[in-house]
Parts: sequence; C-alpha cells; structure tokens
Amino acid sequence: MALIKLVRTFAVMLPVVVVAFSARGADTVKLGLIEPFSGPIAAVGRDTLEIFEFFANEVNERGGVLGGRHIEIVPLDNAMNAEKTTQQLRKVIDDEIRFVSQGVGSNHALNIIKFLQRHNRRNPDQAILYLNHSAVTTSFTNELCSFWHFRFDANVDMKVAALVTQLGRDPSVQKLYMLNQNYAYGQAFQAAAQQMLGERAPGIELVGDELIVPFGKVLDFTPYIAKIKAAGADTVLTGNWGPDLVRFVKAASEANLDASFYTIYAGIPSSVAGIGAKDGIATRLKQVTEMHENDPLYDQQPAELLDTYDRWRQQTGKSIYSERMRWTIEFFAAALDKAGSDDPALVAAAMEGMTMDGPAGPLVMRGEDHQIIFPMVISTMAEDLERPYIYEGDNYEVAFATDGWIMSDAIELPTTCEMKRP
Amino acid sequence: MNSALTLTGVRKSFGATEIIRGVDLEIRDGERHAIIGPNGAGKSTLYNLISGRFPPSAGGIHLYDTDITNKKAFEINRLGLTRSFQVTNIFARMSVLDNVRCGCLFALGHRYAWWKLVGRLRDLNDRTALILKDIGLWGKRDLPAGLLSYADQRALELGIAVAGGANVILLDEPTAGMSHSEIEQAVSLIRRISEGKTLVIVEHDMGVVFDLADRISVLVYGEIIATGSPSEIRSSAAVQEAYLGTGAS
Amino acid sequence: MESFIFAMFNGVLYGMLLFLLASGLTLIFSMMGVLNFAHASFFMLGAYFAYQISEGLNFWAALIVAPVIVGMVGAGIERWGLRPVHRYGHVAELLFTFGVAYVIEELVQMIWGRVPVPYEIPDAMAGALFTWQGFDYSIYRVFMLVVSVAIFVALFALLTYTRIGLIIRAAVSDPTHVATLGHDIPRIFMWTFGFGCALAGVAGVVGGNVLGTEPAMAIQLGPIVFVVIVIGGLGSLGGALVAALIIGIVTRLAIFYDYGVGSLVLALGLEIDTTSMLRDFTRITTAQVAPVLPYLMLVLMLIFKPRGLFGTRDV
Amino acid sequence: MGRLAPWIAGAIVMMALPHVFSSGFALTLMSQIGLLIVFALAYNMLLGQGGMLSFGHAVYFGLAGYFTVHYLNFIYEEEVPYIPVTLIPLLGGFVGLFFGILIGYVSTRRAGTTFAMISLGFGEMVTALTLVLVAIFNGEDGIQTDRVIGEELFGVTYGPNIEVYYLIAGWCLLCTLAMFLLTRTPFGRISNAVRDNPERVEFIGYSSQRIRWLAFSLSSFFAGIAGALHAVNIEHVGFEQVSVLQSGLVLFMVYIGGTGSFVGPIIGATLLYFLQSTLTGVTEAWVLYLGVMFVAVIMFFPGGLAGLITMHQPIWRVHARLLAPLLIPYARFFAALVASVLGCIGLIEMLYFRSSRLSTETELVIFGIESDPFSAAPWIVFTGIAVAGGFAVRKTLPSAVSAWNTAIADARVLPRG
Repeated sequence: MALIKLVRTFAVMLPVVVVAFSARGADTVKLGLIEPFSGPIAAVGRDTLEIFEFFANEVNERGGVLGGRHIEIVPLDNAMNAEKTTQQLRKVIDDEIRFVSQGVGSNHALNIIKFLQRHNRRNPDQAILYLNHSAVTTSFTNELCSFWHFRFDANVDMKVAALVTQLGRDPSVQKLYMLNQNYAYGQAFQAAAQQMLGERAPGIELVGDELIVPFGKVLDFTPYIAKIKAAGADTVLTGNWGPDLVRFVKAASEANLDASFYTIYAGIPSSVAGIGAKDGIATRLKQVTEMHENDPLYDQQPAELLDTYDRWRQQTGKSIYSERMRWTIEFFAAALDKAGSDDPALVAAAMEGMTMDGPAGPLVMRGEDHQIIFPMVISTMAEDLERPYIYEGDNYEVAFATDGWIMSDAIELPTTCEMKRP
Repeated sequence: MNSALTLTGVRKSFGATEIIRGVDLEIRDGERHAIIGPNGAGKSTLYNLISGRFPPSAGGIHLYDTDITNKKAFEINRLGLTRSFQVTNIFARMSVLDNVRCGCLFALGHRYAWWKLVGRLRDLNDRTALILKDIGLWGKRDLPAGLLSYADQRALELGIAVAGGANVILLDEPTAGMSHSEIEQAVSLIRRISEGKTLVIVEHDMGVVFDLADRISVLVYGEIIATGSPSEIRSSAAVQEAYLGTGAS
Repeated sequence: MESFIFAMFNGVLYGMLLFLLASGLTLIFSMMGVLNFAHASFFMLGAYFAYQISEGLNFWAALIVAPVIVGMVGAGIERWGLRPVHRYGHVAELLFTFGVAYVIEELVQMIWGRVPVPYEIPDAMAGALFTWQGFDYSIYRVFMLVVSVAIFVALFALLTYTRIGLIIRAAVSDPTHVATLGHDIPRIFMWTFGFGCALAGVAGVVGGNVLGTEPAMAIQLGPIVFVVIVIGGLGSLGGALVAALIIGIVTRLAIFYDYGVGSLVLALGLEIDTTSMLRDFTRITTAQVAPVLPYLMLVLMLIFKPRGLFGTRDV
Repeated sequence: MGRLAPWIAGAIVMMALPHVFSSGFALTLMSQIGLLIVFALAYNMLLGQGGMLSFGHAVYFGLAGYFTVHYLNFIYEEEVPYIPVTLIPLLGGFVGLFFGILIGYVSTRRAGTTFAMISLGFGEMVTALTLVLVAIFNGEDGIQTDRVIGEELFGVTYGPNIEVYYLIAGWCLLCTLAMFLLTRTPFGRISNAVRDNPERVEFIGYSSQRIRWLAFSLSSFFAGIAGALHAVNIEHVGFEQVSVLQSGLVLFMVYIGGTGSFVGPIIGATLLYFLQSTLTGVTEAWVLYLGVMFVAVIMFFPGGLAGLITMHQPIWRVHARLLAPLLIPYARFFAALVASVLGCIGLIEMLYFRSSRLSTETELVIFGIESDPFSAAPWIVFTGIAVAGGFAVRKTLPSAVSAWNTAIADARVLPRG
C-alpha cells in the first residue's frame, strides 16, 4: 500500500520536477538521446526514453552528480533516418549538449561515431561524447574504435561467443542450423558463429547455414522450416530480430519443428508480444542477455536496486529487460563524479577502466577499446515463473528461466583497436 | 493520275468480329473525298487503320508510294498524313496557343529539342499565329483549351491537325454536334485549310458532304459499296437501297 | 521429393492467399479502373478486427464478422472519399488510395499500438492434420487452403451464374456499356469496392495469425499483390490466380533449390576477384533473393509481354 | 527585367537566410530544403509536367548519393581523378541520368497505372539490392564519407556548414532555373501534351513513349544532382535514400505543394520538410497528419497549395481591389476550418497519448493547455470544437465559393488595369 502511495506521490511530483528542471536548465548535465520517436519503430525509441528518464531520475533523487546537479535527458527524434540523425547532431552542437546516447540501429551509431570524429577533430573545445547503449556492430570497438565512443552492450561477437559456448555445453545439441539476415549485422553474426563453433563446440555438426533477405521481406518462413526439418537439425541459431524473428519462430512452432532456438533478441518487448507464450515455449526459445528478472541471482542484488526495480514495474507496467541502459546512466553519473567536471574529454578518461558490481560479476569498461565486459546469461522461455513478462500492463504469463551464465573470461575477446587519444 | 492514299484489301477484326471486310480505296492527290455510311459501318475504324492507331489484320495501305501498313501513328504523321478525331481530342490543360504550337513543332524540325526556348522560335510563333487567326482563336490564345466552347474546341482540333502542314488530311465528323451557323463557319474553315491539299472527310451531314466533296465513297458494313462524284452517288441505286433508303442520320 | 511436395503445398497455399488479395484488387480494378493502393491495408484491418473479435468472441465469429466490417469500411471510403475524386482521373484515384494506406496504418498504430498484437491460430486447429514423409501438414494451413479455394469457387460461380456476375462481367469488358443499360453505376462501384475490400479482409482473418499481425504488414505485402495482378494481366481474374500461384510456388522453390550465381561462375570456369566491389553478385543465391524474385518477374514481364499473362486491356 | 525579378529576389533571400538563422540546425534544415526543392522539381517534371506517377523516383536520388560518397572516398584514397566538391553534384547528375536512361527505357513503355506499378517494382528491387550487395552499398549501415577533400577557390573547404549551404543554394538556384527553362522548350511543351493526351501526341508526329523516356531521363538527372547534394550535406548515404518511403515523401511534397504550377513543388518541399523537422519532436501523430493532409488535398483542392494561389491570379491581375470582397467570407471560412482542425488535432493527440504514453509523461499539453486525456472534460471540449467547427465549415464554405465566383466573373468583365 505504501508503495502505491509512493508512486502516486511521485506521479504528482513529477510535473513539479519537470518544471523545476526547465527553470534551472543551466545547472543540469544534458544527455541527448537520439532515437526514433516517430515512424514505424517509434515504440522502441520511446521505451528507451522511458528507461533513460526513469534511471536518470533515480540518480537525481539520490542527489545528482557533481555535487547536486541533475542529469537531464533531452530526447532528439531521428525517425530512424540517417539525415535526421545528422540534423539532430547539429542541434546538439547548437544547444551545447556535450553528451549523447543512442543505440537503436547500428547504421545511426556509425553515423554518430564518424560525425563526432570529424566534429571533435575540427572543434576540440566543443567535443561531444557518445554513449552507445545498444548498437552491437563489433567493428565499433575494433578497427573503427574511437576515443569518443563507449559501448555498454556486448558486441555481436561477444554475444555469439556466449551463445556458442552454451551450445557446446548443451549435450542435446547435435545438429545445428543457422539462419541469419543478409545484411551487415546478420553476416557478422554468421561469420563469428562459423569461426567460433569449431573452437567452442567442436562436436556439433552444422547442417545448414542460410541467409535471408532482411527486414520483414520474408512473409512466410515455412519453406525454411521445411529445410531445417529436412536437414534433421535439433537446434537453430539465429541473430534475427523484429518481424524476421517473430515470423520465423511462429512458423517453426506451427510446423511442430522439434528444435531449440538460440537467439539474441527474443526477449525484447515487441518480440515477446509478437511470438506469444505458446509458440515461444514450443520452440524452447532462448536469449542471451545481461540479466533477467527470474534469475536466481536477481534476489541477491542490493535492496535499494530491488526497490528501484519494483518502482519501475509499478510505474511503467513493464518488465526489466535492458539493464545495459541503466548501466549507461550509472557509468555516466559515476564518471562525471570521478572526473569532477562535465568536460567530455575528462569524463571519457574517467570512464576508461571503470568497474561496477554486476549481478554475477564485475562490469568492466575496458580502456583499450571502450567495450564493456560482463558475464552474460542464457535463458529459455518458460511458464509459471515468479515474475512473468509484463509490457504496458499486459501480462504475457511467460518469462525466461536461466540455463546458465557465461562468465567474462569466455566472452572477453581480443580487440584490434588502436585508440587515438586527443 | 497520282494517288495520295491507296488501300488494297484492307481487313480488320476485333476478336471474332470482322469490322472492315476488304476495303479497296483510292484517294487522288489534291481531291476532297468524303466517306459516308450508316453508324457502325466502320468509318472510324478505317481512319484508325489508315492513321496507324491499329494495324490492319490484312491488306496494304500506301501513302503516295510509301507502304504505311504496319507503321506507327507518329511515323505515318511524319510522312505527311494528319487526322482529326470524332470526339474532341485536344490538350485540355494547355493554352490554346500551346495546343497549336505542339501541332507545328515536329514538322518545323524542332522535334525533341530541350535546348531551345519556344518563345524564341520565330518560325514556330509565326506559323502558330497564322493558324490561330485562321481558325479564329487568336483572341483566346491564352485560355486553357479545356475551357473553350464546344465549337471552339472543334476548331482547335482542326487547327492542331493541320498545324503540321501535312499534305493528306483526314477529318472525322468535324461538324458533329454543331448548330447551323457553326456548321457554315466550319465548312468554310475546312475549305480554307484544305486548299491545295488532299482531304478525306467522314461526315453525317449530307449538306456538308455534297457541298465539299469532289468524290464520295460509301462504306456499309465494312465494305465500300460505291465510289464516285456527288451526282453519281446521289443517283446510285445501290447507295439508295443500302444507305440513303434506310434513312440517313 | 517429399520436401518438394511440401514446398509445393506451401507455395500453393501462399499463392492462394495472394489470390484472395489479388482477386479483390482485380475486381475493383476491372470495374472502376482504380488500382487500390490501400488494398493490403484492408488485409491488415481484417487481421486486426479478427484479433479484436476473437478476443471477445471466437475465431469463427471473426471469420464471418471481420470481413463484413472491412467491407463496410471499404464501401464507406469509396462513397465519401473515392467517389468525389473520381472526376480527377485514375492517377488521382491511385494517389488517393496511396494516402488512405498511410492513414490506415497510422490509425491502426493509434488504436492497437506499434508492437504486434498476439493474434493466434485457434487452439482447435493448432495441431497437425496429418504427417507425411516427415512433414506436418497443419490443420490450420489446410483450413486456409480450403477457405481460399472455396472463395475462389464461390467467386467463379458468382461471376458465371448470377445476374450480378453478368453485370460485373459486362462492366469488366466494357465499363461504359453498363451505364447505358440503366444500372446505378455509383452504387455498383461502391459495393464492388466494399466487396473487394471484404475479400482482402478474409485474407487478413485467415492469414494474420500465420504471418503476424502488426502495423507494417500492409506495407510488406502490398507491393507483392500489385506484382501479382500486373503479371497476371490487369483486369484478369484467371490471370491473377495463375500469377499468384506462380509467385507463391516460385518463391518457395527458390528457397528449396538454393542455387547460387557463384556455382554458375565456377561452372563457366571464370575467376572471381574476391576484393572487387561486384563480388556480391557472384555470392547471390536464389534463396537470398526469393522475396525479390516477384519484382524481377514483373520487370521481365513488362519488357517481354507488357499486358501480362492474360491481360486484354491497356491501362 | 520583370521576368528576372523573382529569380533575383530568390537569390537575395537565399543569400540572406543564413544571416537570419545561423544555428547549425537551421543551416542543415535549410540545406536539406534546398536540395529537396531540386528533387521535388525533378519529380514534378514527371508527375506535373509529364503525367507520370512514380513510386520509385528516390532510386535515382539515392544511387547518385551512393556514387558520390564512393567517389569522395576514392578521391581520399587517390584512386580516381580529383573533382572539386563544387562540381561533384554534376557527377551525381550523370549517375542519375545513366540509371534514368537505363531503367526509363523499360518503365516508360507504359504510362498511367502500369508505369506507377513498374516504378514501385524497381523501387522495391533496388532497395532490396542495397541490402544484399554489401560490398557496394554496405547494407543497413550505409556509407560514410568526409566531404573535406581539399581546398578550392577562395579557400573554401566545405568543412563549415555555411559553405555547404551556399553550395546547395547555388546548385538549387541553377537547377531551378534550368528546370524552369526546360518547361519552355519544345520538349517541355510536348511533355505537357503527353500528360494531357498521350494518344493525340502520336498523331502530331511524336512518339509519346520517347517523350516519356526523355522526361524520365532528364528528371533522373536532376534527382541525381539532388542526391549528390544530399550526400555532401549529410556525409552519409543509406538505403533510406533509395527506399519507397523517400519516394513517397517527395510525392507528398509535390502533390501537396501543387503539381499544376512550377512553384508548387518548391512550396511543398519547403513546407513539408520544415513541418516534418519541427513537428516530429512535438507530436507522435505527424505521419497521420501528413497522410490526412495529402488525402484532403486530393479530395478538395487537387491543384495543391499553389493551385489555391493561382486560382486567384486572374482576379488580381485585373485589379487587386477585386480581392477585397473575398476577405470576409474567406476569413469566416478559414476561422471555421482552423477551429475544426484544432478540435480534431486535440482528439488525435489525446488518443495517441492514451495508447502510447510513457510512464514518465504525466501530462499532455495541447496548444499550451494542460489536458488530462483520462478525464471527460477535454474530450467533450475538443469534440465540441471539432463538431462545431465542422458545421461552421459547411455553413461558411458556400459563401466563400460564391464570393470567388463573383470576383472571377467581375474580373472577366473588367478590362485589365
């Protein structure tokens, strides 16, 4: 009861806080969030904004950063369009925002990295720092690495490494079928898996390796399912996301394909909503994430954090599924304090090598390539769990149950980054 | 005798129905030739075959000495044959002036030019002005053609057709739907513009036909049943029976 | 062989679903000369209505009611939207339906949100009807096939044996003719449009739960349906059927018999420069380009036979 | 001299704009508008001048963009001859022209609906290929470039945005002039004739197919210039630039601006891009408004915004005072229209808020008024405004129309003066 009261108080307070924010705008540390807030995938951008605003507010409630200043999230809509991203970056420069975050769409991430490299070189005293919360292209922390870019999500190779390690541990996996989207990300997933399978899961036979036209162009996956059946595969490994994942899994379930699905993105809200409980369970749908709510380690986290999670669920009617975005805010706040300044160069320097406690081990921001390293967990969709998946108040009655943790040493891959520091 | 247009054994079928059933016809150079016949006789189809809108199913068509049987409409036009349409067929959103200009452009050799400005082409504008004055639309040259009165649109239709200066002119019911006074004007206009040219005219108004034509051909159910001078046609028994007797429209 | 038959089965199924959409589009086009760009949006509406109705009642109610509502919406749009635009010509009508497609997609997002809705196959039809040579032929897919074939037969009978069918066929062959026979053309247009949309609605009801019900489904399916009716020949129902089946089957077989350009190049004994920018051309396989094949077929068709397979009318 | 006045005025405005709006955001916005004007005018060569409705014209825009970024990168690696950035747009134009000639040959064989479908087919195919042929198009990531490849005349490097703005403004003016002059050539006139009546054109010596092909190629040339300018401005090209979405946007710009007059696309590109850039941050319903606006233009004023202006041209040409009697009926009608539109916007915003509100958003501010979509009051108010406005529109429209009719009739009677 007290909790509901607290939420209500909070809800009433928030407009006041918002007004207070705008009144003392000069005192805040602004973090521009460039995501699609309009257009077909606006839902993803808006979910991200909600998480950022919520956890920035948590930091502010705790007393803020740099001795009482607040973090202010400035939403900047890029409509999932490269030219709008550039336009918003120029707005960021105009408005003297010195920190930006983005994660939806690695093409836009690349755009930002390249833009900031040019801008920061041409205008070193107006440098801008980019905190990448979800864009996973491996090269961003390899050959394309930049001092002005930090990544708070595992890259594709790391995620594949975790999945393949788990495949090697699972004795029921004999024949594996790979299906990926035919574009930069899907091809990177495919290449990484091909390379790692031999090292980490030598006993597994790869019976199929397929690329499909991406972005919802394949309307009916049944023929692919038939091929998987014909190949006798017992496990499917796919990097698909969005409609390409939803349709793939639904077609498999409908055709009673007896195989487990190893994926990266099964747990994002639109996928869970699209796939549904029945088909997810039938395909033993698995995901690799930084954490999930039904892991045994969940309850062993600090009490304040569990309180925060509860408040989040109460307020938003949504499950916790993107810890990395909370980490982004927390690292940002800690780096500001450690640097004792809001100068992006100092903050970047402070962030290098910074560590924090994670649920299963430390989260380390590797200094040499600005890639975060952390243990990852593989989980499978299941029913009757303590915290079923909720999204916008709808209860999906399923959630994910842990198969196993992959510790940092198995995921940490060498980098080819030759960082140029200013 | 030089013939401007020669049709030999021309046939045309649409599906199973044969509309033109073997037409032989000779239009002499410089004559005014009328084609008459009841509704559905195939007059418009015959025009469409000559002017290249459709290819004939069989037979041959010559313009002077050139075989134009399977040529495309614009190729035939470039060889010096032009036509008007029964249903007004103009460029409705363009000005009257530009309608006539378009009719002149190809013949004056400007073709597809995209590097010259029409306003600067003296030959084009002189000729356009001449034709506009001739068809009595000079005063309305800036109006969109679609806003003209019906009679003016018919006049413009003629203007576009003759603007290119083709030697052989095919007119399809140029006076259809006009009042008496308008018809008189139209006839004198036709007489003027066809001066020194070969004219073929499809017409229902017998007054116009007998007034204008040097020779007349009668088309009934896809066949030419008679060709001759107006007086010959007037007195021909076959024509009386097949056409005039059943009631001219 | 068994996988070939399974691929054929799915190809026919997908083809018949395309035909359900294409038949409505063809009917509308034949009668009114309007290429309804929003047709796939009505397919989407069918799926969403079916989801909503099956939440409240059940799938069977949705199967009957959803297409009727979609048809009503379609008729309404024709009556108050398309009819006033008619006088501006076919291009304006096409543009109008293009705009309507945008609006419908946004309205769907406004009402049902931007994430997919969980529209599921009814439990009664979830299992396999029979298993043959290791492949499951699910009850629902067979049911889809039955529904689409039944609608095809009904449509055929309607056109061949009824008075309305006579009028429609007359209008298809000569649209100006029917008006002279004293029929109320605007009303016929309205109901044709509504009926065509209802057919798309049926496709939405039976296809939405298999393909996924989400705001982008219209944009993803729409262009393919146009390809179907252009390849089949604009205004030809038989052509639409054949083209739909061809596209359904070809895209399925392309996935099954996965040939690559690379193997052809190797067979010819040519060397591939793996650093060249054109290297990807040699890596393409038929499975990868399967969804693009319809467009390729469209382009080839227009080069070699611009009227389509069974087209009789120019546009 | 009178005919040159609009061009000189346009040039002066373009020169002055960056001094009024000098922020980086405004510069980017104005640069984008400049190149979109070129693209929209090129598109209108097809739709407005040639009667060809294309759903895939972004193909030429985007492919030219891809070529441009590759060329810039190759210059950087010294693999190709150096071309100053000032002239790079011309290169893009030739790329557009090349693909226009190639694809145009196939697609312009038909007009009308079939042409529209072929353009859609090519658009879908090229978009799909940009994702499959990674070596050329780099898939979803697209290609990055750096437009600073060397110093040009007067020390221009195109590093600062202001220099790029002037580059785009210059090319925009040049292309606009060129496309305007094109409408006055034999080709331009015959192109209009093909739009009005493709069949008749065949009987005055022209192949309508050939004209369409030519129009298509020239239009692709200018679309290519716009695409290259886009690549220089954004320094990135991705599959969005060739996609059917981009083609649809330019179609919306041109049609809402007005296909019937030369300035229509300019108005449309400016207005729509400005609205899009400013409204997307404010409302989620932007695409819905855009769609509704488009449908409304088709249904009620197919001449577009420019058409609304040009329908008064005959009146003020005769005498400006003839416009005076229009003011009051127009003002009444406009007030009613604004009221009903505002009411509808309020309702739509509240619906969106209810369906996709974030928990961190607790208030909805519509037109500066805080409204609670979970209480009945704002619903009643906005519905009331919308319905009352709708009735007022129906009541005031006839008098506005008859005022125009009277004015135009007067204008016909009175001599010019």
